[in-house]
Formats: sequence, structure tokens, C-alpha cells
Amino acid sequence: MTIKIAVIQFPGSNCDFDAVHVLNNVMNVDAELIWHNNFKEAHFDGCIIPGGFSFGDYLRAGIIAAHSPAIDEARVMLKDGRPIIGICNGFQILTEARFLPGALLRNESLKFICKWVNIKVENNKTAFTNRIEKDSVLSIPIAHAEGRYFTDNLNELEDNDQIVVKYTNKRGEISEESNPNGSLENIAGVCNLEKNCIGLMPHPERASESILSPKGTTHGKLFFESMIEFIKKRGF
Amino acid sequence: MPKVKSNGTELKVDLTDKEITQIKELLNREPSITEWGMFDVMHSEHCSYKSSRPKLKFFENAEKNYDRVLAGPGQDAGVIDIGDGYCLAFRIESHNHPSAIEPYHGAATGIGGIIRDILCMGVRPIALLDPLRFGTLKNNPHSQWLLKYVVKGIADYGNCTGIPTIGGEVEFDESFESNCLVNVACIGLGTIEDFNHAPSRAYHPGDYVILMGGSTGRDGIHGVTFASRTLTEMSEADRPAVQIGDPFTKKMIIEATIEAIKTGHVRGLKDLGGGGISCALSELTGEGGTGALIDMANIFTREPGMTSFEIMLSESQERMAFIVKPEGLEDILAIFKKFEMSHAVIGRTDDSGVLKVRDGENLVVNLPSTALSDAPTIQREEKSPDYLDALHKQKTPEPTKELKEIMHALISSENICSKEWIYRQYDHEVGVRSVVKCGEGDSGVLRIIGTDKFIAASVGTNSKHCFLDPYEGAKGGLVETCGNVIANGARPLAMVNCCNFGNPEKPESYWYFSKALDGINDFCRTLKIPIVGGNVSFYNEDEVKNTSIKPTPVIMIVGIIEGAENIITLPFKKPGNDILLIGETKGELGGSEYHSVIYGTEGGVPPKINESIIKATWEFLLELYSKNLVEANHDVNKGGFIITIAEMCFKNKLGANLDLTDSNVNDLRDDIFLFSESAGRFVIESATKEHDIIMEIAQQHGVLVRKLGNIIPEPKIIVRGLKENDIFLDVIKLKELHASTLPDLMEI
Amino acid sequence: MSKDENWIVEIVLENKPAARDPVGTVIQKDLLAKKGYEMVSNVRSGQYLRIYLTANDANDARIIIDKMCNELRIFNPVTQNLTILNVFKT
Amino acid sequence: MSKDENWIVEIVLENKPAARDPVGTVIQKDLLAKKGYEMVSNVRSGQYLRIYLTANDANDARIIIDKMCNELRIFNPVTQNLTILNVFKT
Ligand SMILES: Nc1ncnc2c1ncn2[C@@H]1O[C@H](COP(=O)(O)OP(=O)(O)O)[C@@H](O)[C@H]1O
Ligand SMILES: [Mg+2]
Repeated sequence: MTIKIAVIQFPGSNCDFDAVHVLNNVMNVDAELIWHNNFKEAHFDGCIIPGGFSFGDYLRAGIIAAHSPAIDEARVMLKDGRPIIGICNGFQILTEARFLPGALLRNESLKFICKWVNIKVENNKTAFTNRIEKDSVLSIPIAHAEGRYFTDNLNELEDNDQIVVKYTNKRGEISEESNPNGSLENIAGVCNLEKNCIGLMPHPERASESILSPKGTTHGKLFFESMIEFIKKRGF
Repeated sequence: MPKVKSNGTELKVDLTDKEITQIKELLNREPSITEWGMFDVMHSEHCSYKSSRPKLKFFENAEKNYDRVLAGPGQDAGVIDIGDGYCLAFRIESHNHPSAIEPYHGAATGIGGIIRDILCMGVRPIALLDPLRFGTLKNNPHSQWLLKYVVKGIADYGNCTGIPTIGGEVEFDESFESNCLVNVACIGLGTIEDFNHAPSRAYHPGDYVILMGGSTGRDGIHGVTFASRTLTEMSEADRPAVQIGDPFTKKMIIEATIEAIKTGHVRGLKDLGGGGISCALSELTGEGGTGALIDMANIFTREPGMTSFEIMLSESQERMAFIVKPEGLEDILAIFKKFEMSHAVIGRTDDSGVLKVRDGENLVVNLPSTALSDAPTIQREEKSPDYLDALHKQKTPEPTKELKEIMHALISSENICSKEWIYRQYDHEVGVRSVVKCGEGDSGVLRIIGTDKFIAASVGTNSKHCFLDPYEGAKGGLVETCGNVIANGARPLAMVNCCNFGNPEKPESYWYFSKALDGINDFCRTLKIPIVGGNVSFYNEDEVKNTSIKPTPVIMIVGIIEGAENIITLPFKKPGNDILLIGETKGELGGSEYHSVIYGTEGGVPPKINESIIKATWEFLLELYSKNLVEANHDVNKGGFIITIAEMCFKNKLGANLDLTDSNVNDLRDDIFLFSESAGRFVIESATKEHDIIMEIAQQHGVLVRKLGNIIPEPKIIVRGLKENDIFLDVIKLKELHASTLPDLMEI
Repeated sequence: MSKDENWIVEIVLENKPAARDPVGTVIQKDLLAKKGYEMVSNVRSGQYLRIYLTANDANDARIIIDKMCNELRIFNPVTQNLTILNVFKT
Repeated sequence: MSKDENWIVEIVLENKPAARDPVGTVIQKDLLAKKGYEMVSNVRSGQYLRIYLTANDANDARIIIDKMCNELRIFNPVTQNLTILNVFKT
């Protein structure tokens, strides 16, 4: 049997094809693009909420998609412990749907930012980081206008090990210069209490093939490899 | 403006008396007010190209002369066959006037429009580029405001639709202060089958005409007339409300359209842009040799009570017209429902050759399908401006500053400095195709997933050069944009252009246009580059000074790279490697950055183009690539080769040790040699052991190559062998100046 | 008994102080750069929505909007405050 | 004689009525209508600003703000309208 991953397509998703491409052609799993109204969780071992501008990001990034029936389906997966990742707009959707804590606000600069950054892995015990060494520094791009992570409950996140990755410099040091958008504590990705659901502002699907990477790295793949590993361990 | 009357209603039209008489003769009756409105729009400069068509005649045979051209000028976009069953569509367009008064929505809807043009060739839009012109930024809040919101408009629209902006170009010059230029280009990729599925013609009677997308509102009526006059001629009150773009709806339109085309049921496709429904329907039926009966009642409107005139002429954004086979209707409607896109069957095609629009009992439009597209042309007068002679005679002053100081001033000048402030705001990677990204090379390079082919694209021209000599300047634009794709390893395949000029009714402005087109035409013919499309924007004038903008024939080139190993990038890579200058440096400083930044003058004689040398240089480089002899390449333009070398040092913080003793073949003064903008030159990095073979190949091609020195690991540039003192430059300092200029100007 | 009158409710969503207000800050920075606006001491920004609805009366309109905003998370309680500015009949 | 009182001016910038408002449309169509709020017929969105300033009187406050919005290009009269919602003393 092959692993089946759903890539959910909301009106306005635009990294949906990219995620499908990487899963199918780079990771060699069976990924399917599914229109949000047609998503049925029972057919899948995991799901990806891709980047983009669902419903134009009108009102607030992610909020309208968070009300889609696809999210109710995904909630079943969440409770069941299957892996779910929200990338960029997907992360925004998952915070608005309260799968994940906190919120993503407009970048401090008020500008969209597209660039490669470094992130450090703070927690490698999640469904998407179990194949990465803790404290490794990864090279990966961001592309967003609303990526400033905020929570009114930082202590709880820290106590529960819910911070997954942070923006750092090349050497893994957390500094203001390496914070591209004004995120609290340089947070770039978080997970739920159970660690089967994560949200990332950076785009692993854009960093999974060496030809796309300025330094020839493929660090984005690590997140998907971890997901596959996690699914294999659970049994599918 | 003359007035026409119909049934007691009066309408101001932009038609000549002769046109008015001809229209009445053609119809043998008095047109309805809606029909008058349609003629008015379709005969506007923007839609009919009435002033420019006599010159554009030269372009008309691309399909015949080049096997790879599938669609040439006259279509919504040029389309070329790139092998393996794929085709590329591309086009460039101007959105200058709306952007000059509302930079955010003006630029955004410009992007919206160019995306539609590509989409209606049946292919997926995969990349955007944005050549821009503004007044100088320093101490100029107006220009800063325009740049800030134009970039934001492009970013918000392009990013949301998921089409990466992979490159662009920008120049700052006083002449663009009140009339900025916002040109936008788009590239689409699809299979040749997709392209064949959806011509922008309605060839078959009995097909359904479907309108899909946004609703029709009162906004933007007469947008094209607006684009066909100067900003001063249109008072605030006359100006149509600038359109509000809706990138989210556009994204849905893209997905729904592509899904619809894949069914094979779509037989014709047309975007609604300038002239709205009128223009789309008359082109579909007129060029397809059919007619159609449209029922106005089925057109969904945004506000109640819109008249037939308003509906037929509305330029509301985000709408597409589909011509669909009867048996495919259900499937197509189901797709539009899935995407929750508003849509309506508004009529059917027939074989009458007449376009009829019914408003209740009345036929408000009843015109031969071809009537609207047969606009007359106007032969404009041309005359070279009197001021040019004096300008050409200006000499480069004796330098009053140290060369090092000049270098610092040039590298931090608005036109040479880094454009990162702009492209960071663009998602240039969505689509996972971007292989050479903004700032990493002279052009944007995209992979075609599933093949080992890559597309390289570049846009640009040098407005200062064109101002002094439009013929050589336009050729120079071609040399530069072709040079940009060649620098990345590509062979130029085809071009489109966007001609931005002043008022064509002024003989001087028309002369610029005419000469620039001669230049484009001569160059492309000699170098066998098919011209597959273009766009003309006239009436770009400075409102206050009542002078024209600098003539700006923007060129867009796409090229193809076969094989990932043949992609070349800009940064120097390895200390010890040779630095070679390809091409001859002459004393060509007319319209140079050196003149304008250091002396505040813009005269002199601009670079001349020698096609046979250009051709030899390209063939020489392509041969070096095929033998894997080039490690880095960057073409030389503004600021001269020394600026080129500095830029190549930046990324990897390397340096250069140069000895120029033997390279100044024309014995030029030091400053003239260093900062000359002679066209068609490149700086390449190659391994020292390959020096002799490279020189041998150069000799075979008759190309001048000089070794300037070597790459060094320390970030400094040492220049020896000049007539006067040696120069020592700090790369980190130069890089800092290069990077900080725009942010410092923009983030006051 | 329903009267079904036409009402307009105006609401504003603002960031809580902890979530900061970059838009307001930028305007203020611009003001400082431009001389002559020393009388302005502070600028705060928010998102404004004008909602057209049918309701029995003003109170009903208010209740509907209040419920809607909470139920649909029109404002994000982690980062935003919601204010009903005005309720009026058309 | 200047009184220099403390005032608050609340303003809204929104697209002109004839122009579209994609934000409002999507909120109404893709969120409210789908979640059972059919009584809402239309939503228009805008940018809200609350400005704290000293002025002689309400009218003075109004004039200052109007000038400021034009001069700082906080809105573009080509596509947007500026409405002063409220002016009040603190
Ligand atoms: N308006 C723009 N939009 C996007 N990218 C731009 C723009 N202007 C310049 N760039 C990018 O900045 C880089 C350098 O541009 P430019 O200085 O024009 O190149 P060149 O060295 O060929 O003259 C290129 O990658 C180019 O695509
Ligand atoms: Mg170049």
C-alpha cells in the first residue's frame, strides 16, 4: 500500500500544485489535490494545507478558509493523530481554526517579504521534524505579508515544547537582524500539544530540490521525510 | 471633441469628422448611441493603433518567416513552439496613465490585464516581469509615492494570483516625473494542444457565448479613451474612476479557465479588457467570420438600471468571454459552478456576419462583425527635434573627482544600485520553477518541469540612449535584453515590445517612435529574432512642463537553455580564475550614467550597434558554453565594465586584481575607458588553464577578448595599468552603497 | 413580530496593544517627518466593516452582529478587539 | 485665542461607492451567507483611523485631519472617499 496525502485546495491557494509536485515527484508518495468542498479525511494518511491567499486573505489571512467544511474533516484527522501541516497560508488557516495556538499578524515592515532565511529546529519530536537533529540550522525561503507570529501565552508554548522552529542567523543564533517579520521570539513554526500538527511560515516545498536552492541544499525535504516516517510508524 | 446625436441623446466622441461620415456611409443609417460608443472606443488610439499601424506593418509576418512562431502580432499574445509539445505565450503591455494617478490600483489592474491576455491563449500564466520608469527619487516625495504604491500594487496582485514576478527593470529620470511608466509582461506555458484548443476567434456558428467572472459595473467606461490622450487633456472630472483589481477573483478565473480548456469544449476565448464586451465580441466574431446574437438581459450587472451603452462599454475587471460547443455546455457550466464563479450564457454565434445585441425588444447593436475592427490609419508627420544636434556635440568634461569617488557615486546611483527593495516584495518563487532568481543573474530563469529545458526572460531598454538616438537606442535595448538572457546561458528565441512615447500628433514625438521601430525592425531581421507582439502607448507627456517623456521602447526577450548544466549565473565563484572582458570599449558616453550622475548632463553620442559584431559575440559565447568554459557571466551596461566587475564580486564577497595595460585598445582617457557604455560587452569568469583555448575560439569568431586580471579571495578591487593612478576599492563598502540606496531613499 | 427593517451596523477591529499597530506607527512616523502636525499625538488603525442587514430593531441588529462576530471569529480574540461603532436605520 | 483641547477624530477610508469592494463582497458571499447570516445583504470594508490631537474646537480638528490625510496621501481621492465618523473631546 502506498501512503496517501491530501493537498487541500482552497479558492486562492497557490502553492497547492507545488506541494503536490514535491510529494509525488520528489518524495514519491501518492499526493492528491482536493478541492476543499470535496475533501473526505477517511481516504488519507495525512494532509497538507498549502500556501497562497485563500479567499484573497480578505478580512484576515486564513479566517474564511478556517470555516470551510474541509477543516471539519481535517479536525477528525487531527483528533485521530494523523499528521497535518499548514504551510504559510496553511499555517494562518490552522491558527484561525485553532488547531494551533497563536496568530499571524502583518509583518512589522508592512511589506510582503520573499527571501531565503535560516531557521533552527527547536523541537525534533514532532510528526514533521523527527528526522531532523535538534538545533540544526536549515536554509529555506519565506514569502508572506502576514507572518508575524504572536501569542499571548508564550510561557505555555515553551513549557509544552510547542515551538518547532525559529528564525536565526547562519550560526543558529537568535537575533533581531535574523527576524524577518517581527515574530515574537523569532518563532517561525509551532505545533499542537500532541505534536501531530504543525504550522510553518517558511516553505519546505520550495526547498526540496537542489536546483531551486541558492546553496544547493534540500532541507525542505526533511519535513516531508519526517511526515512519511511518522505515518509509517503509526501504520497506514 | 465632436458630438454625435442619436435619438435625442448626445455623445462626445473622439472620432474625426471623416470617421463619422465613413461610419454613417458604412451602415447607411444613423448608428444608435451604443453603437457610437463602440466605434468611439474601437477607433481609439489604444484599440485601433491608428497612428502606429503604418509602422507596425513591418512586424506582420512572424508566423510565415519563422517555423517556431505559432502566433505573432495581432493576437492577444505571441506564442512560440519550444519543442517537446510545449509552447510559450508572452506579451508586454503598458498601464501608464492609470498608474500615474492611482499607482496602487493602476499597477495592480495592469497585472490583471496582462494575465488575461496570456490566459486567453489557452495556457497557464507562469511568470511576470515589470519594467518601470519614475522621476528621480531624491527629495521627491511624489516619485517615492508612485514607486512605493506601484510596487505594492504589482506585489499584491501578482503574489495573490500565484504568478511569480521573476524580473523587471527600473530607471529614474526627470522626464517621467508626472507620467511614470508601468509596463507589465507575462509569460504563459502550456501544451501546443491547449493553445490550439482556444483561439481568440469564434469560427463556428451555433456555439454558446458565455460571460464568466466579475459582474459588469459602471467602472472604467472609456478607460481606453483615457489612455489615448495626455493626462493634461483629461481634467480630473473627465478621468474615469481607476479600476479596483480583485486578484482573488482573477486567481479563480485562471483555474476555472484552464480546467475548462482541458475539456476540449471551449472553441474560443477572449478576455474583456479595453472596450469591454464590445471589443471582445467584435474581435471574436469579426476575425472568426461569424456573427452573434446577444441578449443584454443575461449580462449580470453590479448595479441596477445600467443602460445598454454602459453595459457594452464597461471595462470592469476580471471578466472572460468563452465560445463553447453546444455539446460541451453542461460540462463547462459545471466547472464554473465548482469555482463559484458568476457566469451566464449571453448569446449564440451564427453565420450572419453581423453582431446583434438585444435589449428587450430593441436591437441596440446591429453591426457587421468586421465594422469595428476596420479602423482607418493616420499617417503622422515626423521630424527630428532641433535640440539633438547641440546635445550630440557635448563632450565628456575633464574629471574633477578621483576615480574611486566616481565609482562610489555610480554604484550608489538610483539607476545602478540594487533593486532588491523592489523584488523582495514580489513572490518570485511560487510555482517552484524559479532557478535563477531576482538578483542572481541578468535574467530570470525558469525550469519547465518534466523536461530538461529552461526559459530565460529579460525586459528593458535605455531611455537616455533612446532620447539621444532612438534608432541606435532601440537596437541597444535589444542588445541589452538579449545580452541578459545570453549571460545566463540562453539563446534568444523571440521578442515582444512595448513602445512608450509622447503625443504622436507632435512630429518630434512621432519621429522618435518611427526611428525606434526602424531600429527594432532592422536589428531583429538581421539577427533573426521573430517579433511576436507589441503594444504602443502614446500620449505620455509631462503635465506640468508639457514635454514628452524620454522615448522608451521596452524590449522583452525570451530564450531557451537546454540542460541544467548550461545555466550560467552572475557571481564570481573561484579565486584564481580569470576575468575576461568580451567586446570592444569605445568612447561612447552619450546618455551614460557617468555623464548624468557626475556632471548632470545627458548629451554626447550614445553607443552604436554593429550587428555583425553582436552576432559574432553571441555565437562565440554560446560556443564557450557548449564547451563548459564559462563559470560566470554578466553583461556590461550602465556605468561600464568596472561596475559590472564590482557587481560580480558582491554575492560571494570576492575581489578582483586587474591590470588594464593591454585592454584599452582605443587608447581612451581612464574615466572614458572605465565608464563607457559601449554595447554588446560581457565580463566572464573562466579557469586560467582555459585561457588559450578561449582566445583561439575568440579569434575564429573575430571577437575581441582581453584578460583583465584574476579573482582574489579578499573583497577588494585593485585596478592597475591605467594612464593615471591605480585604484583600490573596498568591495564591502561598494556592496553596502549598492544595497542601501533604495532603502535609504524609500524608508525615510 | 418581525418588522424586518433595514439597518446598518458599523464595526471596527483593532489590534490589542500587545499585538502592536504597525499601520498607526508608520503614519505617525510620516507625520513626524512632515513638519506642522505636532498637534497630533497618536494614531491608531483598525479594520472597518459596514454591514447592511435586516433586523427588527436596533437592539436586534446589535445582537445579530455581536453573535456573528463571535461565532465566525470576525475578530481574532487573541490579537484583536471589536467595537460596534454605530447602529442606524437606512 | 487657542484653547488647545484634546480631541479624537475617527475616520474611515473606503473605495468609492461605484467602485468594487472585493473584501466586503467575499466576506458577505463566502463567509456570512454560507454560515446562515442571510439577513446580511452587503458588507463594505474600509480602513479605520483614530487620531488623537489637540485643536481649538471640533471644526479645527476636522480641518487638520482632512489636510493631513490629503497631504500624507493616506488616501487617494481617485479611488477612495474619506469620511469623518466622529469628532469628540476627551
Ligand atoms: N522592477 C523590477 N522588478 C523586479 N525585479 C527587478 C526590477 N528591477 C530590477 N529587478 C531585478 O534586479 C536585478 C538587477 O537588475 P538590473 O540592475 O536591471 O540588471 P542588469 O544588471 O542586467 O542591468 C535583476 O534580477 C532584475 O530582474
Ligand atoms: Mg544585465
